[in-house]
Amino acid sequence: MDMVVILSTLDATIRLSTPLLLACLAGMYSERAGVFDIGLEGKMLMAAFAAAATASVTGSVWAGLAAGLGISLMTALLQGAAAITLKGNQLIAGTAINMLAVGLTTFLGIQWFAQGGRTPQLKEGERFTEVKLPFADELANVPVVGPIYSDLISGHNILVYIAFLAVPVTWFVLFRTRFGLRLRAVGENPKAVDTAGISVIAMRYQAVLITGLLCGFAGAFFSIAQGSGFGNNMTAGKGFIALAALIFAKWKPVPAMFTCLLFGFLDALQIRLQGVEVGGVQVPVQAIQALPYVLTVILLAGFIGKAVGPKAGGVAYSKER
Amino acid sequence: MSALKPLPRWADIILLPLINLTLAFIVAGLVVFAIGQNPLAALDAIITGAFGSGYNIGYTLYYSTNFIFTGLAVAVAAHAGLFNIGGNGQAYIAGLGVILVALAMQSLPWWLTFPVAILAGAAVGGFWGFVPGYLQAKRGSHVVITTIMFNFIASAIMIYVVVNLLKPPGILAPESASIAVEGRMPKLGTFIPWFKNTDVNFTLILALICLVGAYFLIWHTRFGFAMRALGQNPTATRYAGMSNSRITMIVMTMSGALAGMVAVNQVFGVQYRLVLDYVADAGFVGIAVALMGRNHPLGILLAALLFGALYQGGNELQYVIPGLSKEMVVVIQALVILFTGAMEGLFRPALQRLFSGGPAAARSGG
Amino acid sequence: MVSAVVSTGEAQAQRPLGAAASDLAIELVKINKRFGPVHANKDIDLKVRRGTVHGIVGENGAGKSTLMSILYGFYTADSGEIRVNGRAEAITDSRYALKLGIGMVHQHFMLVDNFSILENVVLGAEDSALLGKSLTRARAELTRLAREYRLEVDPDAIIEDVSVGTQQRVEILKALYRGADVLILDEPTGVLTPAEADDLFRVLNVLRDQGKTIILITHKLREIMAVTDYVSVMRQGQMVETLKTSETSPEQLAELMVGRRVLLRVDKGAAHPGDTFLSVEDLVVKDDLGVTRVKGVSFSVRAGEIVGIAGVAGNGQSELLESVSGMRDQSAGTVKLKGVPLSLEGDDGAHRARKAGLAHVPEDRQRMGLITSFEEWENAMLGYEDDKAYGKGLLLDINAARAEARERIAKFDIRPTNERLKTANFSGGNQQKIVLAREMERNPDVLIVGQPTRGVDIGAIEFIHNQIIKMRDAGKAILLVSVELDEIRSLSDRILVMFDGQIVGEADPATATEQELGLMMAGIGKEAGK
Amino acid sequence: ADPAIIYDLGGKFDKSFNEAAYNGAEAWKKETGGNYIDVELQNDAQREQALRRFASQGANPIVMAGFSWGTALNTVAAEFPDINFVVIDAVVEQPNVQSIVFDEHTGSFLVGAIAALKSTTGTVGFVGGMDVPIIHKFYCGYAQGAKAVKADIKLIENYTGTTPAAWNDPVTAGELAKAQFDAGADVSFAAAGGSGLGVLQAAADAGKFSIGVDSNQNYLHPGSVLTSMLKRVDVAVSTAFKEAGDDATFKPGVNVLGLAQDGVGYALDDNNAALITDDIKAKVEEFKAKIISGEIKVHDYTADNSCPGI
Ligand SMILES: Nc1ncnc2c1ncn2[C@@H]1O[C@H](COP(=O)(O)OP(=O)(O)OP(=O)(O)O)[C@@H](O)[C@H]1O
Ligand SMILES: Nc1ncnc2c1ncn2[C@@H]1O[C@H](COP(=O)(O)OP(=O)(O)OP(=O)(O)O)[C@@H](O)[C@H]1O
Ligand SMILES: [Mg+2]
Ligand SMILES: [Mg+2]
Repeated sequence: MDMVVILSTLDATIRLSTPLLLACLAGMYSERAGVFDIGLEGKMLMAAFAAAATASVTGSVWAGLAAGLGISLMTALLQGAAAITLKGNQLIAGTAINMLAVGLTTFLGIQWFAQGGRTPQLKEGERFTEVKLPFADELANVPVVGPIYSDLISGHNILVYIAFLAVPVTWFVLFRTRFGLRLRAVGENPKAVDTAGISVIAMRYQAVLITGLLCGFAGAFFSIAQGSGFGNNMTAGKGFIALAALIFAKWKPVPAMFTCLLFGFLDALQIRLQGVEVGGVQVPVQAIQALPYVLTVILLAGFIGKAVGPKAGGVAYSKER
Repeated sequence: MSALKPLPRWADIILLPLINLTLAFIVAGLVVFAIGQNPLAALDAIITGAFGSGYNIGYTLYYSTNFIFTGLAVAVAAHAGLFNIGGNGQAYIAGLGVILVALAMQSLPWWLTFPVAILAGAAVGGFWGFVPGYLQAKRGSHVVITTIMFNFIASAIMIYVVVNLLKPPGILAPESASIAVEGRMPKLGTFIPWFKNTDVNFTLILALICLVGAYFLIWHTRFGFAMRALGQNPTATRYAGMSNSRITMIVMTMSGALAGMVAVNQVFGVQYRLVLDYVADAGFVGIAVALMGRNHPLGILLAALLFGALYQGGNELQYVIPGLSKEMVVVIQALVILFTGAMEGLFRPALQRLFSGGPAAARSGG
Repeated sequence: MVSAVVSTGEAQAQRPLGAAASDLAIELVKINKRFGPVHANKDIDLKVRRGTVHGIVGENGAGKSTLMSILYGFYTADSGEIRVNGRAEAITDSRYALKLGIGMVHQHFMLVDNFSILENVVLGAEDSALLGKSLTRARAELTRLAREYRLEVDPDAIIEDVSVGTQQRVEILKALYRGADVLILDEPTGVLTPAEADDLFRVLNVLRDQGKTIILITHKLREIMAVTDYVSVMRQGQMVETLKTSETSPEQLAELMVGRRVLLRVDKGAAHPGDTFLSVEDLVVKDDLGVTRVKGVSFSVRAGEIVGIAGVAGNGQSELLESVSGMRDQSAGTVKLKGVPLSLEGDDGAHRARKAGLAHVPEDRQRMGLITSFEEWENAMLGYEDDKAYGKGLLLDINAARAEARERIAKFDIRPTNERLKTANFSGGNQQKIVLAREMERNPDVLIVGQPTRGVDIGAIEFIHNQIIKMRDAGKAILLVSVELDEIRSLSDRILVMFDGQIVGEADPATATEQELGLMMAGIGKEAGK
Repeated sequence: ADPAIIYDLGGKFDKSFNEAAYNGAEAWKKETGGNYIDVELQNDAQREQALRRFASQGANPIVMAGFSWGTALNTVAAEFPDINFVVIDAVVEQPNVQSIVFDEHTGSFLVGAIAALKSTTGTVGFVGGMDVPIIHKFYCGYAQGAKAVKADIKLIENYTGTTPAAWNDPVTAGELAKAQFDAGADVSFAAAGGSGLGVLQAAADAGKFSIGVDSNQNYLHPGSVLTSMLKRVDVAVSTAFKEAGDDATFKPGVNVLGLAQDGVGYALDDNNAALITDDIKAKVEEFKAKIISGEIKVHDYTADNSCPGI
């Protein structure tokens, strides 16, 4: 592989891992707080739809982003109400959210835009375009460093930078702030938090809202950054992959980033390996397409060992009963 | 403020879910109303569509059959503390076993093929559950991740096998050859005119047997005891000397085998050939079915009927009220899951107050 | 209802300076609390004087923890009034209790297992949004507290890696760090060694001398007599009596608690040891993290004798028990039952051990010995579900299992007498009896017992001790591990002392003094050969 | 009786195949003022159910679009001999069924030729939805057309996925197109239903060319969408609505629509007029004439599941 192909693969890796990373970090907040979230997919889908629909109607990408974040937050709140206040089963709440998102986005899309649930193709100004970092052009011709900086690091849309910035921020929040300490504690032993005079419910709501926020970014990335409009079910199971990445990374921010990059890389590689020949025989495209999943299974079985999640995860907190 | 008493059993099992179901339909009705359609007409269309005639009931039962299997698959695993998200993949890949047996035995009477097809579906689906089980038991891989991955791997394998190995030349559609007419299992409509022209078939009976079997397995066998023990407290099972890894592998195999029965219903019972994506996310619906049915076979039966009815009724909805597309049905299903599953606590305190208030008021009155 | 006021004409030795209107730190009036059908607290009145150590005793399930949880704002009372320093307060949550200067060390520690000690101390008492400053301040404060009360801990150690004694210390440090004036301790010594308990009482005395108020719940009357100024007795949700400690006796307290006379010491005859039933040779065991915890241990237990293993918690006793009973793989060595080597590897080793005639009462009944969400009868067959008695072939005969459970409930006086009740709803003492009944009624040749009376009230302790001795007298070999030196000394026929994964000595319970044993347990004792 | 149409998975607004069918039905409605009924499938297993539903309702004719209808229709058509069925993209031999198939390979040949003529890099790409025979038929024709122009042209062939989401995953399809562009392609032909939109967008973003499919998609990104491989499903549907309801005009049997019948072709309109130079147009028209005359034989992948020379 020459430099161009490598760079292009890595460039795609970054793009493909961005929504995974955002969703994975999103899941990290609520799961660290003891709320299992299999509804990442649904929140992203809601956000993707709201962002594209709003961007298309208002003509403003920022309005689109705001709508995406807003809807995702509201969805998170709904899920939170079910799972935290009403002490409902967290898995059911997530499943319901996923299904609601699939149905509602398409249904409303058809009603509003009459394009089979798709939103209109977004035009210039209605979607995030590539951001050129300072000196990208000037450095482009410097050997090695130049292309890496100007092709790989520069030239992504703003949500990509937000996603990767969210990694150190999340690390700092979780491990260096009062909020993070309480958040982590609430997922491990909510009783200890309660008896320390902190409201478990409030902590969990805050966590779930952050999850909503990050899912909002992830959803917006699909429809108004990487894509140019909403398509039915366009998140295509990424929420579940993000969940897998979260477990893979053992609920830690920096490993989460590397896991998402790995998944993104495997996907980018898959795209580029299609049609490859091994020993003169063309490998079936399905084998290549399954490669990321097969490799994940192998890596998991080979190297990762047991992943133990936050201890209090999955159960609603109640003092009595 | 005095402590609230727990609800009487009947209120817990019947009244509360009914209230929640009503609420789900009210909210869905609001959505329907908001787009200018008549919610009552829609409700009528769904109910008639699901139960209006033998034809409708037949299809409702046909969809329910799938959901019983996937619901049981999730529930059996859940009792052992395992979350099997892989129902889709297990149900899908099991079709390979079913179609190979069915094609090989197509000149024989169907009742000879049926049990073999069941075994083949169970074996292949079971294998697809066993591997994640094995990886969790022996390698510590999380079964949730592995089963998600196995769903994707299954669809890749299926498309390759169907298109490249099973598809007879000369047809465009990616599907296997059809089972010879004389080897096909008749549908129930052949015997019960009521169900004429519907897809409900003998697999429904298999599903009912599986429900009863699961009930006995979970609560009346030694293995079921061990399995539930593992689900509740893996340290205690280690203490008790049950082999956690063995139980995990067996349970995941059983779970996969149950999901694999969807293939029997779809491939051997209805389509008579292997098509792509015949599972249609029944595996995911199974999660909701199991959770709403509280992992109890009776609950699963009821939840599967509910979802079968919603599926079929919703399907009919778009014929009756063209403005209400199939997505509306998904919305209704989601609301049902949300209100009867996740938000079931919404009215509990109010009901409890009602029930505890009742006798107290009577006492002070008398 | 007996009022809890104790008239003490003579002034208390240490009257806190600037004492407010009332010399009562805490006053509870007509507290009621129900959990569904259970009336856990009935019209409870309690007065606690400032600057005293006030003991509360009562059987398992008497309502002690519930009462204290109400005072701490963890539960809300159905009715009644709480007065703090003479002022009526509505304590709706723990935050408010903390603000009032009430701190609590819970019966089941409220610690975050994977946090460091420092993080646990700081949790909920951080002074700013960023952690850095809080941690620095807390580290300094911990050093000061350690100096002042001799409560040394390593601030950076992770909770799940430290001994229960240390965890206990952390709980107290948490309360002190928040500046509690009233400190509630719920069964703080349940898991402590005598030395650790003495340390704790020394700290309590210092605190009292500083004018702090302490409420101490314990099942150990020895501790009540040793450190409290007053003692209140609860029974079945009611306050029975409050007494001045100096004016009462253990016998009187026991009778008030249980409602009958209780024998406070073990009554047993001489042992008649027979053949060697259990022999352990050169056993080496690693823990979950791969650290070697048992380093070549050999011993044997004969029929008709009780061998006690004494030692400070964390010296490999747990791993030893888990390994001999087949729960944990051994790295080297052999375990023989009546001369036949047991094969224990694999995750079903415990099954083979049981089959061979080795029964095991685990140290931690809730984590290992029971599935608390199961009904009682299901736990009554846990580990023996393959037995012929419970059905034919693959099927379970539920009726047979329940009938047997009912018999055992009667025989072991397990209360409530309902085999269909969820096990979590039995009190600790009764849960312990469920496990004992299950393991003893199999009539095993060898019984391994870990911490048989942890957290169990005196009535139940008496019963459990008698059962163990009865078994010995029936010619069984019994291996007993306990951190209660009293228990080891009164039950055992021989005592082995374990330190740092090795058996460092053997002692005769009839002659060995507590000091001698204590020294050995600290690893200082002489290598005692036979 | 009212005519009925059943769309395939993907739904009637897929901007491509199903939408073409929908447009045909709408055109018929506008022209005749008649009413028709339609429905979208929820999943693959519902084909027979939908057919029976309409048949017992008395709809006539019943038109369905999609290559997966064969088996279901074969069963149901026999049950309802008095109703006429028209199936597009599949062949069913029953007295009351008309089967309409398109020569997608010849239409694809032409856009392949256009791609090769337009390409300056000598590399052209293809993005299919799923690796299924009909999509191979597109690819095989496309590749033959490209090679007819430039024998040593490099072809990159990609598929979006393995689940039904593959037809509605513009993100992955866009990534595939980007990878093709990075690997030197400057034209990409999308035969991937709704996913194709991602290819078109990626091409527009990268300043490359794309080729639409089924319906005329030139208007989506004028100046970037080079052309669209037309498949006149709309004409087929409106014709069927007009003729098949009446036994007098109904023509059972197989009806193949190719270049000669204008059943397939390439789209030329204001949006791409500037892109298709007269030179290119002349060359393509020449190919078209030769294919119609039989001078050039375009191999049909589905005839023998192979694509010789590619
Ligand atoms: N969370 C709860 N839910 C339901 N019932 C409870 C709960 N907590 C306590 N109870 C009931 O209240 C009674 C008193 O319990 P409590 O924990 O106060 O006892 P205790 O005196 O602390 O016992 P122990 O000596 O064993 O610690 C118990 O018998 C039990 O039935
Ligand atoms: N979830 C619950 N539901 C009903 N009763 C409960 C529940 N949890 C605890 N209890 C009751 O509370 C009482 C005290 O519980 P606790 O956990 O303090 O046990 P305990 O008797 O103190 O045991 P230990 O010996 O471990 O200290 C028990 O008698 C038990 O019946
Ligand atoms: Mg207690
Ligand atoms: Mg206790």
